[in-house]
Amino acid sequence: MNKVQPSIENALAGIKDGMTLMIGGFGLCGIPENAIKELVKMGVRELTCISNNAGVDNYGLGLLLQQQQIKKMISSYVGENDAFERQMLSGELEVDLIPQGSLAERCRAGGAGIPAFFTPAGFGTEVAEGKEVRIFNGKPHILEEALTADFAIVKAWKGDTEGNLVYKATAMNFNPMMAMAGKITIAEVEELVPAGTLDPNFIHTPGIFVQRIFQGAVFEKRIEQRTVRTR
Amino acid sequence: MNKVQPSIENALAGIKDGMTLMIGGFGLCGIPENAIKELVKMGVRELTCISNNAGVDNYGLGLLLQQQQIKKMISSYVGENDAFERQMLSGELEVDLIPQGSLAERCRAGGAGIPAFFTPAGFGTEVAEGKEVRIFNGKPHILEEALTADFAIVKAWKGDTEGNLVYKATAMNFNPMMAMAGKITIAEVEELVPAGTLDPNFIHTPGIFVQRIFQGAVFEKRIEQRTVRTR
Amino acid sequence: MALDKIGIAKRIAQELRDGWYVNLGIGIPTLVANYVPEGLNVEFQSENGVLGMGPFPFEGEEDADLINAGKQTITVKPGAAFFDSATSFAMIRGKHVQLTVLGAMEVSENGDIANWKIPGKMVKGMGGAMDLVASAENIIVAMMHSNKAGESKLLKTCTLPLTGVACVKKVVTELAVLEIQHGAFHLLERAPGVSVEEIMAKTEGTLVIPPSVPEMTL
Amino acid sequence: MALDKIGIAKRIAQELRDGWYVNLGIGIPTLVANYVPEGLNVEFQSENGVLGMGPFPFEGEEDADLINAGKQTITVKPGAAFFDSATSFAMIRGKHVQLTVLGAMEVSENGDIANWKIPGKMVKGMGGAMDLVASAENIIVAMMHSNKAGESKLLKTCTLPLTGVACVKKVVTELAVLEIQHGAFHLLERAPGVSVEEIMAKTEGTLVIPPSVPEMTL
Repeated sequence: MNKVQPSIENALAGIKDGMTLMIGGFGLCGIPENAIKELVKMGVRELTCISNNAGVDNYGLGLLLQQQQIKKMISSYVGENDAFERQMLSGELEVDLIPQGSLAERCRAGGAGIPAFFTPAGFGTEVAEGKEVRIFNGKPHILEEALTADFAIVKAWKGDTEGNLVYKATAMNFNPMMAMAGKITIAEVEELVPAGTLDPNFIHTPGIFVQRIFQGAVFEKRIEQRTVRTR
Repeated sequence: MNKVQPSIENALAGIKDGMTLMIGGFGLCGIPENAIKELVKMGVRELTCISNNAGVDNYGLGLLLQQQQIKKMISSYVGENDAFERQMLSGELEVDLIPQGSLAERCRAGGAGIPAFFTPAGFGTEVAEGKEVRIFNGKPHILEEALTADFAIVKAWKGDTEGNLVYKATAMNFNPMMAMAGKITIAEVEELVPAGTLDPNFIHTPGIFVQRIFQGAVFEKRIEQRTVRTR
Repeated sequence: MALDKIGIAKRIAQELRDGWYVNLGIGIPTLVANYVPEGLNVEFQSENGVLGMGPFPFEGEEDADLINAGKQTITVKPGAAFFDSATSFAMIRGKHVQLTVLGAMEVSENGDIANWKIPGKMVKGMGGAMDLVASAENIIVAMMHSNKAGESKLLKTCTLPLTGVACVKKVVTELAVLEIQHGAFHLLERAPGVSVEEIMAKTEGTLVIPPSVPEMTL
Repeated sequence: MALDKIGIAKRIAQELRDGWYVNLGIGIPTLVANYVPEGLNVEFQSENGVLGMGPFPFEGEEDADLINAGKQTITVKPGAAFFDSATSFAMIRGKHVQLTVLGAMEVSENGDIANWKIPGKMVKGMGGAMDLVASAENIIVAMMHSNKAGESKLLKTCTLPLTGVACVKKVVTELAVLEIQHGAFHLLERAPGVSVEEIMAKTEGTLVIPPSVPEMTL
């Protein structure tokens, strides 16, 4: 049983048309950029993608949108993508918008065997339509169900041969919960190290949640909003 | 606003008779041993203690049981304590036994603003009595509600002046969730360091969850089951 | 004279208290961080997973792995912490964040807020706004008093799809500071030189005006 | 001859598969870790927050901060990870652990298990057992065929308060390996030299016996 994949093709083997994928990242920060490019190459279609955002026009999940490989997006914010807008307005693309905290918690719940939970987020809005409402501590909450995926594809800073992962700074974001919620979880890492290299006290994603791991070839790490101050 | 407490008396100030306390630890591992001794000294009574275990006869929460300071224990396993057994059988001590995973998740839920969630644990057992049952994915689950506490007292390996905490090995256990669930959270640490000392990538409990922090005077760190192999 | 965006941010910064954890939305709210009163220790949380944000980086020191919820490159102060999105919203939903400042398209006199969707226009999504407004104890809306068409944004009832219900506590605009209580906007302060009449004219929702309305001091 | 505890552990170890994550309960189950077949990579999870447990420490190398769910001092192997109790039970409840081995006081023919409480006796609590049995896809019970009073522990219906319902898949005792299916114990193997008659005599629940019952090979 070796989690380390000899190639990116091996790492993504088995992803098929019509599947549900979770893709880590917030904006272009912490996305599995090599795996996304490989999905374009594979040409898998009719995908349901669970991802906080939808990339930008020419990067991240935007690349899959350009090729019309995505049937449905489940996200909290999708504002940086023209292809997205066109496909949504034309009805080609289904979109399920979810409050960001509910999205994160629904992924965690999916990985943690919690089928549903109550949250105040979205009560009284269209997000609550069709959902059970219950009062706790005098305050209305709505019932939200867990999310899972056929494959979760996450991106980490370092990973070891046991599948243990650590993330850097805010590139962590949705990756840990999605790693939990994939039936098969694929980790793309900047640096693959032998078991025993990472300090067991400081593992963000224990290897039990990761079935396959590979070192990405190139990390462009594009910046969406470069903001600086003058010296 | 200074989270660092000049003394253990200051750290525990405001804990009063009849309050609900969460106390971190698993067995005697990772318990806030200095704070527990101080609670004995303070003589607060009629406490409801949420803690996975109840200590042993002469250490940990067992010290509070000896002094009959506890009215009710909410735990998953309480098997190592004679005072406990006597007080429970005599009816002096109320006991609410909760499956360990549900206890951990209920504390996390309390800290995370999730008032209730469904879990399969305990369905068909006396734990499920009086609780709502609902089928998800063909499997019955029960609804469990969040736990919170007037004060949570946790123990960490290192902590900084901002309240950021890191734990060592399996001494982490319930401490992170309880830190989230306390209205006021008090952290007892082995080593108190200046802000900026701990790597922000590897903080187990972000300081936002911790209102007070102090360095414990003495850590006995008793071992319950010393098991060794021969060389 | 009506405030500019910086003025609004400066006025909101006066609401900060020592030891608070604060979440700032995109736009005017982000500017609040620049005007924290001297001597106050305030920590800024960004819902993408950071506590203890510092100023923007110097040119050449940007790190693609270190951004805020507006996707801007940032830095952190000593004592910062990074965490995942579930933990981040645990902080928000669990009321560990003492103040949320965000923008809005409409606010109603009972504290409803609409700030995520205009029917018929491209929908970008609510991001973290619904979680923030549903949970925060203390929500200040930073916005202009009127929209580009000159219509009041302080309404009896919101016309746009809601982000949250009965949650906004305070509104700071270029003209005034208003508290929402008992189904009405209570005028607390007016911008220097702005008349009560102008505020009345530009507020569609019920406005409660005390005998004397002080000018803001910035 | 009936197996001893080590024999039971050895037989259960034959059920392990390469790449599995396994949770071992207190008592006989703990011993299973000593008999992992050569060449298999199996990781042991302990619900107090560790993955990748190794052998007990050498004397003098015990660490009070490093224990298993039985509160015994342990060590970890390279590639181990520590985590909090919520994450630990996320692994368990979320079915990331492929096998759970635990002891029992009673098991019924439909897979119910009772292992935490005897009415009238001191109740110690269920610990993590209810979470484990409610979630694991694959549960093996390791226990003696009869209790100290000589009564069968493989029953039509459990008499003690339940830990979980219809969850046990396999039972390994000092006498036999039995699979639970369709409301009956199916006899798969018998301990070396133990007769089918003895197993029949000591099993109160419905027992399905195939024409030929092989002896275990240990």
